Amino acid sequence: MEILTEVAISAFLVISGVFGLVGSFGLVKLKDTMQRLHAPTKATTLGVGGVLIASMLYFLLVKDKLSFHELLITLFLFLTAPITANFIAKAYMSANIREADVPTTQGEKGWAIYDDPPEPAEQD
Amino acid sequence: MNHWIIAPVILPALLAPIIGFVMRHDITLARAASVAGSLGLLGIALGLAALAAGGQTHVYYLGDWPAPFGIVLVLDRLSALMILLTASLALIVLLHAIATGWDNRGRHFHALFQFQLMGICGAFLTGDVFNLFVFFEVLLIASYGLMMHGGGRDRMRAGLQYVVINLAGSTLFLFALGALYASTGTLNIADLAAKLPLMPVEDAALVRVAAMLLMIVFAVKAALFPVQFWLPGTYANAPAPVAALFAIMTKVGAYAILRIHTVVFGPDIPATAGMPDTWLFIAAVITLAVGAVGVLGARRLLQLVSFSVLASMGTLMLAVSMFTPEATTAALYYLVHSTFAAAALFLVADLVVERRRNDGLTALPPIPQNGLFAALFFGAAIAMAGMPPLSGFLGKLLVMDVLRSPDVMVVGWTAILVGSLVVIVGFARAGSVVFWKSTAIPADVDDPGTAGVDAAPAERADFAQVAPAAFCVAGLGALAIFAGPLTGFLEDTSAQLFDRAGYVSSVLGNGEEG
Amino acid sequence: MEIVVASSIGILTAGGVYLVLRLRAFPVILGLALLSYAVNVFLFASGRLAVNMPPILSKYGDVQYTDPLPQALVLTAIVISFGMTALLVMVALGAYFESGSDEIDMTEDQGTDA
Amino acid sequence: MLIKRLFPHPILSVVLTLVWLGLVNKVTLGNVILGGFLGIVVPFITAPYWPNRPLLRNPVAIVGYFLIVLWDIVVANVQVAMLIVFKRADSLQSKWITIPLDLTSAEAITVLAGTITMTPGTVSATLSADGSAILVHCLHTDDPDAVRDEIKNRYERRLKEIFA
Amino acid sequence: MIYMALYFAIGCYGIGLVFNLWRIARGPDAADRILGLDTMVINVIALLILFGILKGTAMYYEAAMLVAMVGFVSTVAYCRFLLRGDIIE
Amino acid sequence: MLIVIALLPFIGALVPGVMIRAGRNACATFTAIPTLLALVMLMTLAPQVMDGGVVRAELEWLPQLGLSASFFLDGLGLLFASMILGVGLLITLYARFYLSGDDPMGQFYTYLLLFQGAMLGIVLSDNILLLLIFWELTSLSSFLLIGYWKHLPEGRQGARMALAVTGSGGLAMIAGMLILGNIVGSYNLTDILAAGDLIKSSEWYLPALILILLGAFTKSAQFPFHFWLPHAMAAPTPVSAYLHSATMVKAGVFLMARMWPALAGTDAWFYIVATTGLVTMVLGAVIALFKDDLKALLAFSTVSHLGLLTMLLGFGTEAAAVAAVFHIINHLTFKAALFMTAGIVDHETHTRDIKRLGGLAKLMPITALIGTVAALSMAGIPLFNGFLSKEMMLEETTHTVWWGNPWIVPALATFGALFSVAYSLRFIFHVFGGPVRDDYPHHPHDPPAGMWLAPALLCVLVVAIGVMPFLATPIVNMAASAVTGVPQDGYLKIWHGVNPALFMSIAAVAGGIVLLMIHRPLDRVWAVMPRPEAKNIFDRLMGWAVSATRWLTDATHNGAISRYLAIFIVATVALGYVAWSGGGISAPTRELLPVPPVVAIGWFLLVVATGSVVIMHRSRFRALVIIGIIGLMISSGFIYLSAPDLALTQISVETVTIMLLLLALHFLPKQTPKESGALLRLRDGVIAAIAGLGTASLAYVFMLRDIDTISGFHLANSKTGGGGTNVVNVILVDFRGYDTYGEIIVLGIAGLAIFAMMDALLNGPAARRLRNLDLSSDRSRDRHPLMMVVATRVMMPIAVVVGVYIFLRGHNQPGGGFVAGLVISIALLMQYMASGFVWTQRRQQIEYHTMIGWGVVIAGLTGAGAWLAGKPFLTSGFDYFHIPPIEEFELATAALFDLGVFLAVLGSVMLMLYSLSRMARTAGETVNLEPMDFDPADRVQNEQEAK
Ligand code: NA
Ligand code: NA
Repeated sequence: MEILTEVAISAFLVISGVFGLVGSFGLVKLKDTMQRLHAPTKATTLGVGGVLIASMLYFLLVKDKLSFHELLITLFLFLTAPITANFIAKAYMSANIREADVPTTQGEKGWAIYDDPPEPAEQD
Repeated sequence: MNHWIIAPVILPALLAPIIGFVMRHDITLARAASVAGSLGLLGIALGLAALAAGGQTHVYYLGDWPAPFGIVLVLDRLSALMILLTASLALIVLLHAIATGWDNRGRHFHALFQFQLMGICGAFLTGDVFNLFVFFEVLLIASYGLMMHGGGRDRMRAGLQYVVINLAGSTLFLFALGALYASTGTLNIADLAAKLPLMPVEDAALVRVAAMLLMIVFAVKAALFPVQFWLPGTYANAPAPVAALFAIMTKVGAYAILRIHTVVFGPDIPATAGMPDTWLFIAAVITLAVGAVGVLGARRLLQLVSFSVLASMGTLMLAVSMFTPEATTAALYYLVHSTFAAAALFLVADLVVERRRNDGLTALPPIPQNGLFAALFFGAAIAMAGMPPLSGFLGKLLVMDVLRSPDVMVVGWTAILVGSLVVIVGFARAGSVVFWKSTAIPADVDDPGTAGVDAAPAERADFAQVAPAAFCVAGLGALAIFAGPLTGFLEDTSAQLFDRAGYVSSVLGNGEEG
Repeated sequence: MEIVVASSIGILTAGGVYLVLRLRAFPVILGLALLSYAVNVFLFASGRLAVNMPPILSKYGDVQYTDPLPQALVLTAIVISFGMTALLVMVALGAYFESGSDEIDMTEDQGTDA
Repeated sequence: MLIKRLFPHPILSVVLTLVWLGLVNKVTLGNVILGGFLGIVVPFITAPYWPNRPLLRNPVAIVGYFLIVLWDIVVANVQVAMLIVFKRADSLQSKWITIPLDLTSAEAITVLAGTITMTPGTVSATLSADGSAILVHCLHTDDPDAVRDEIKNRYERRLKEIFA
Repeated sequence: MIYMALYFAIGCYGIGLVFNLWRIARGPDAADRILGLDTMVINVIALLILFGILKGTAMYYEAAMLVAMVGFVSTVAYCRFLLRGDIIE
Repeated sequence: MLIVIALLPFIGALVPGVMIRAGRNACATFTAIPTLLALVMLMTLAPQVMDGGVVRAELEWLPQLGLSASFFLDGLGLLFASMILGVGLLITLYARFYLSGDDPMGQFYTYLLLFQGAMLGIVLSDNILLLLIFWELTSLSSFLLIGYWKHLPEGRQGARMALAVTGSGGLAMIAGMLILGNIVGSYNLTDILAAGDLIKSSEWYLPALILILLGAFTKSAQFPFHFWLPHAMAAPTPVSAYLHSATMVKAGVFLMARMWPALAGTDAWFYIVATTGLVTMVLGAVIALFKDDLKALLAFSTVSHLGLLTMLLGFGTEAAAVAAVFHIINHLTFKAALFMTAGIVDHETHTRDIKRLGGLAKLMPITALIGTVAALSMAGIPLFNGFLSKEMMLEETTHTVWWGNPWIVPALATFGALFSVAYSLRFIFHVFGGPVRDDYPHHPHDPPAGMWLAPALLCVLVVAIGVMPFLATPIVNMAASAVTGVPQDGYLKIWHGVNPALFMSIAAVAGGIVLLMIHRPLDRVWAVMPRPEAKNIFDRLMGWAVSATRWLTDATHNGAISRYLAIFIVATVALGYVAWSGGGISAPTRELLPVPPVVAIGWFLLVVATGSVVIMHRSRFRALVIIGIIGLMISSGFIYLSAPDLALTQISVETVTIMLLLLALHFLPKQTPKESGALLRLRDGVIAAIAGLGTASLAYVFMLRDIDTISGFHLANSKTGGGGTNVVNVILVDFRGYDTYGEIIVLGIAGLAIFAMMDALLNGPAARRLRNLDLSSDRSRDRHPLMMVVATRVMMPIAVVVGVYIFLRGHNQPGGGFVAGLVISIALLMQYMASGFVWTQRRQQIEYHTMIGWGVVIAGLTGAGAWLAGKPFLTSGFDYFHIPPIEEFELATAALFDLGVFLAVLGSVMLMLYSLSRMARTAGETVNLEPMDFDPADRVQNEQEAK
């Protein structure tokens, strides 16, 4: 049982380490900013996620202490990571990509960073 | 334990937020509260001075923790004197600011003013070096606000410099405190005073650095060479009443040197022997010279006054650098004198500059009540320059008298005497241009040099506007007349300051007294 | 570890000093921020270094703690320097708006008055 | 109505109570009471910042959606890691894809965009100015339309069920 | 075994930090730097948790949570600055 | 009584300013009354002094310094006091008629009485410090008198010059007097006069002598300090008459006479004093002859006579001293009369230029008579008093050997006397003699009696003493005894027999007449002769000094704060090194902690990041991003090194700081221009490197050495005495809660000050610049993106819960009010970033001002609450409570204090943001009323409406 615990925890740690490293490595290797934007999601999701699961398991199984606050960090990262990626993408696009370089919205208005929002509906 | 000891800190600390946050839309109410608070502070200061005059060192153990583990306030003659000085000056400056309407030229003057008083009083009362840092910061940040009160181009730019230089000073303060704690393991002044004499000089390198860095920090506040550069620009560009209040700020630096480098790092302690005094003396001489040169070379009235403050700090620190009870007595007398002299000059200069609508040392059409202002300026100037019959001359004599030891006499006396000569000539030139030469200009001449000056004639000053400045000048006379009794008190004050053992046992003792 | 901390203090100080000596308000602010880091670490280090001995009292047994006092001092210092920095930023902005330049020296003002 | 005013966001209240318990990391009666108290008070205080809260139609579907996304994350992670490590950087075929939206709730659109980003290989870059489409950047694909359809089918369809 | 794995993971994230630094220093676009910093924050969070396991204490946890929170806010702020200039208009 | 006499003029000085409203006569009368009163009182004391007694009075003043208000009246003092008061009375009378209706008479009499009081003080002081005070007062009050006609540039310049010269002498004298006091051990004049031998044998004698003489010489216009006196003639004539006959210039002579027993009689005294006097006498006389301005002529004659007196005192013999005393009296009488005469001439003819005068004897006979009598006395013609004392002087010179040469002094003295005769006669003949002219600027006649009465009275004295010298004998003896300290009972007479002095006198008179006759050609020679003009030199010197000081000030205090800081840092490092090298350091006691690889990586990141900030600082945004690394690494380091609280605080503060910097950078230039040259950068780099090395070495040194600290107490008492297990937090809110109280006040003030500054900016000229700022170019179009808004809506409540959590656990675990305040601030900031400031602000229930106020007040009142329990400020209380079924919990007043901290922090941060955002709105930022740019739900609504 103990060895199983150790293996499980170690596996999570190793996996998380690998994905974390790959995420950062992608930052260096990939050639284009938009491509690089894909890399850190690995660190955020499987990387940190793996560490947090390992931590929960470790405290539960080795230290005999039920610990679930790690879930909060996960929750937080899942909430925030898309927003940061979205912002970084927009920051990059607004400076480096013209509207003509990307496909159209297929709607009336253009993409939000290039086009003003529609007039809001009248309230009365 | 006497709770009144902390009152000079708590009263403004509670009043300021109420003024700043509750009364911020009603200037009349704010004025009333501010004046009431300053009056209250003066009353408390008088009471504390009476208490301290008894000769006991009163200790207030904050949070009821024993020293050196908690923070203590220490009320002795010196701190009581400084508090009283602060309270008196504050009331004068406040009345001037209200009467001239300065307080209404920007927001939050009164709240910042009260916070400023809190910081100053806190710095004078504390018995803990880190707490001294904290209250330095309180008084500094309030001073930033006051210095830039009303805004304007030059004031903001000079203010930026003032802030930057003081932030550098604060950083250095922390470095010094780090080195101090690292080498002594304590922050309490009395505890330090108890530990330092036991420290062999073979193991004192670190604490010596701490002492020296602290000295530089205080020197920045006291505007001593080579860290005096900030003062003229700051004082000359601050609102004049604020500059008058700042007269006490340089004294905070002087006080800190007196307190820390007498009680903790006295020149008679092996670990720090011969270190602070030598450098302080040299710095003081050069400061005096720089100030005097500046007075003669000034282009603007407020600049001239600012440089004269610098010169007075040099003179003051000359006496401080002797680190003997006698010299400290002289230093304290000069300190009290120069505080009021600087304030008087700034207040008078304010009245004049406001009416001339020009700060330059040039002849402009005479202002109403030219003679009255000339007289006030003359009085304040001779006090600052150290001419009789006001207190400056006695202060100068006292300081010269303690610089008697042969190794400092020639340099010290020369600095003081030549310095005063230059200052006298500078003031004479300035006064002659501003008040005399102006009378040669008919008021109605359309001089191109005065273009841009508002056509409306300057208002006559009413009693309330002149009274604070006049009171200051009169006070300088009173300081001269009552020099004997005052110096008697100051002698006791320095004796108590130099009674290191008494201080240590009062603070670190069983704490039942006070 | 000590040499790591000491050298960090030194490098932060050096960087801070260099930037503080620049001629524009913004780098000076950055420099003061670096100096503030440096001094915070310096003050912290005056309690000596310890790993995994936080001064949080434990119910169990005879545990060693690092010196808590410098930590408290640094906390105070951090907060104060934050307030100062905020004010400095505002002053710098004010000076910039009033004069149209964010130069920190006032040398060009000489001789224009008098 | 009183209930609604007291519990402007009932689900949020539950979440916050759980968050509290997660923070203190132990479940005691005192903490449950305190957590519950916060669960009521905090949404009440913050209610002005969240006007027009959405109705969640199918809470069970939420769990299902969550599990699917979790699984997709794991799978996609591995795929993208392979791309990063083993594929030559300049041989990646990145594409921009427009995904027209049927969703009209701001919350739903946000969850969709978040899902797209969290599943490696795609990043939602921007919305259209009227919220009618998402611009997605795809790290490596031969068939952009397939990606679009998968997103619409796998995620958007489920979200439409959850959000009213 | 757990310790080996721990050190391995710590090593991975440590090296990751250097990669992030490279990206921050190199750029070329401001967005790249922000991305690098954001990733660095994630890596630091992971490292903090790993140290928590290593030392057997929950002491590092709050810090990790706070880092996550402020990391998000500052990344958004940096981006908003690039996008709009005024971050809170 | 003596004290009353000394103070009377000062008290009287208060009156004229008031009485001028009652008219000019009243004003003059009320000036005369105190003078007269003082004179009368003095006379009541005179008999006692004449009998050889000394009147004393003493008032304690500043005993610590040895300064007391002690006065004494001896023969010398009585003589001078009578002169001062007597002439003062005459001047008061004269001035009443001399001053015109436009002159502010009240001021004049005020200054006059002040001056009179100062002079009186000098001659009555029995304490040299007191004497110094009066001495300086004469400089000051004469400054006011000389500059009385302030609209005249000559008046102002003359006043300043007099002040500069006599003031500097006075300062030197201060030093001299202090040395004297040092030697004797007392500043009491009587003691000092009795200690002449001690003084003269002291090694400090010479410096003291020189310094004191500097004071005397400058005051008495001795060469080379004589030049100020003629320029002081710009004063109204009554002033000249008073200052330059009886008083001010005599002060120096008085001082030499006064100090005679203590200082005179040495070689040094003789060579310095006598030589200076001799040179001055001759020089003054020569110049006087060539002055066309009546008052200038008299001024230089005064210089000459002062030189004479100085020389006599310098001889150091008793006989010479007697002669000096006698001449003091005589000079007073004729010179005051002459000045008044000159004043009358000026007043009547509207000119003082001798070349435009002549023939006045017929038009103003009374004036002419007075002037002639006085001038003849000045020339030293027998039967006038000037003759007597000059004879005595010449007699003394014949006994004087100078540097082994017996001829030089008498010869030069005769030479001087010769010129003296010449200019005196010129005064008579060129003004009153000759034919009446018709080109006077104003047609003259004798003035009203009020004006000539005073000089006439003096002329009576001139003749009386000249004819009956025995009248003056007792007075001269009395004063001379006081000077020499030895009773004098000589007898003054007209005829001394045929002696060398007589021949010298005859030679002088004869030569003088010849000189006058060849005056015209001589004048032409004089006019073309090159000679140094002292005033020009002085002016140039002053001008040079002013420009030099101005240059120096401008060059050093030039507003170059980067230089100030460089000096500051260099000085700090240098002094720190000096301090360090003065002490030793013990051997290390601590083992080095190991450095795990990941720590090394963190260090590497920190180093690279710091370097990058420095290198890339000119790109401001980039520097801000990189600074984020530094903050992150330092926070991590704090955690690793057992300081979790620090880490939490550091990371949250750093975030808020970066927000503020970003907000500011929005308005500022985005790039720093490259301004400093390579050399400057190298200099700064070197300074920086040394500073860094310094701090690093210090830190390294102390980290290797253990010490005992006071914190053992904190660890031991945190739980039992403070009720918390997080010792750092207990220190913050309890042990050192007072620090924290100050700290939140700093924050509160920062908020206030920022708000006040913003307000000033928006109401000043800067607002225009702000409004014209174009910040909108090239910006993304989505301001409040939907995703961000939604995420914030979820995160904000969570962040609030986290904030509460961090707040509540602070006392026992890392956290506390400060971090909680920042967390909530950050949560609100998120909301601001998502939905904009205005929209969020409208949903704000509490004003930030109020929040800061509450925070500070709550913290303060919590601290003050301890007073109710009779405990000191900030004494905390805590207890554990157990209400089943809830587990035991703790309540502590420290938590309330921490709440104050929380509120103050939150309020300050938000007020800062508010201020910056208000500026942005002034700069043209538009306001949004909706939380997001566009709600897609509206799209549906629009479509439906379209259908
Ligand atoms: Na704190
Ligand atoms: Na994705």
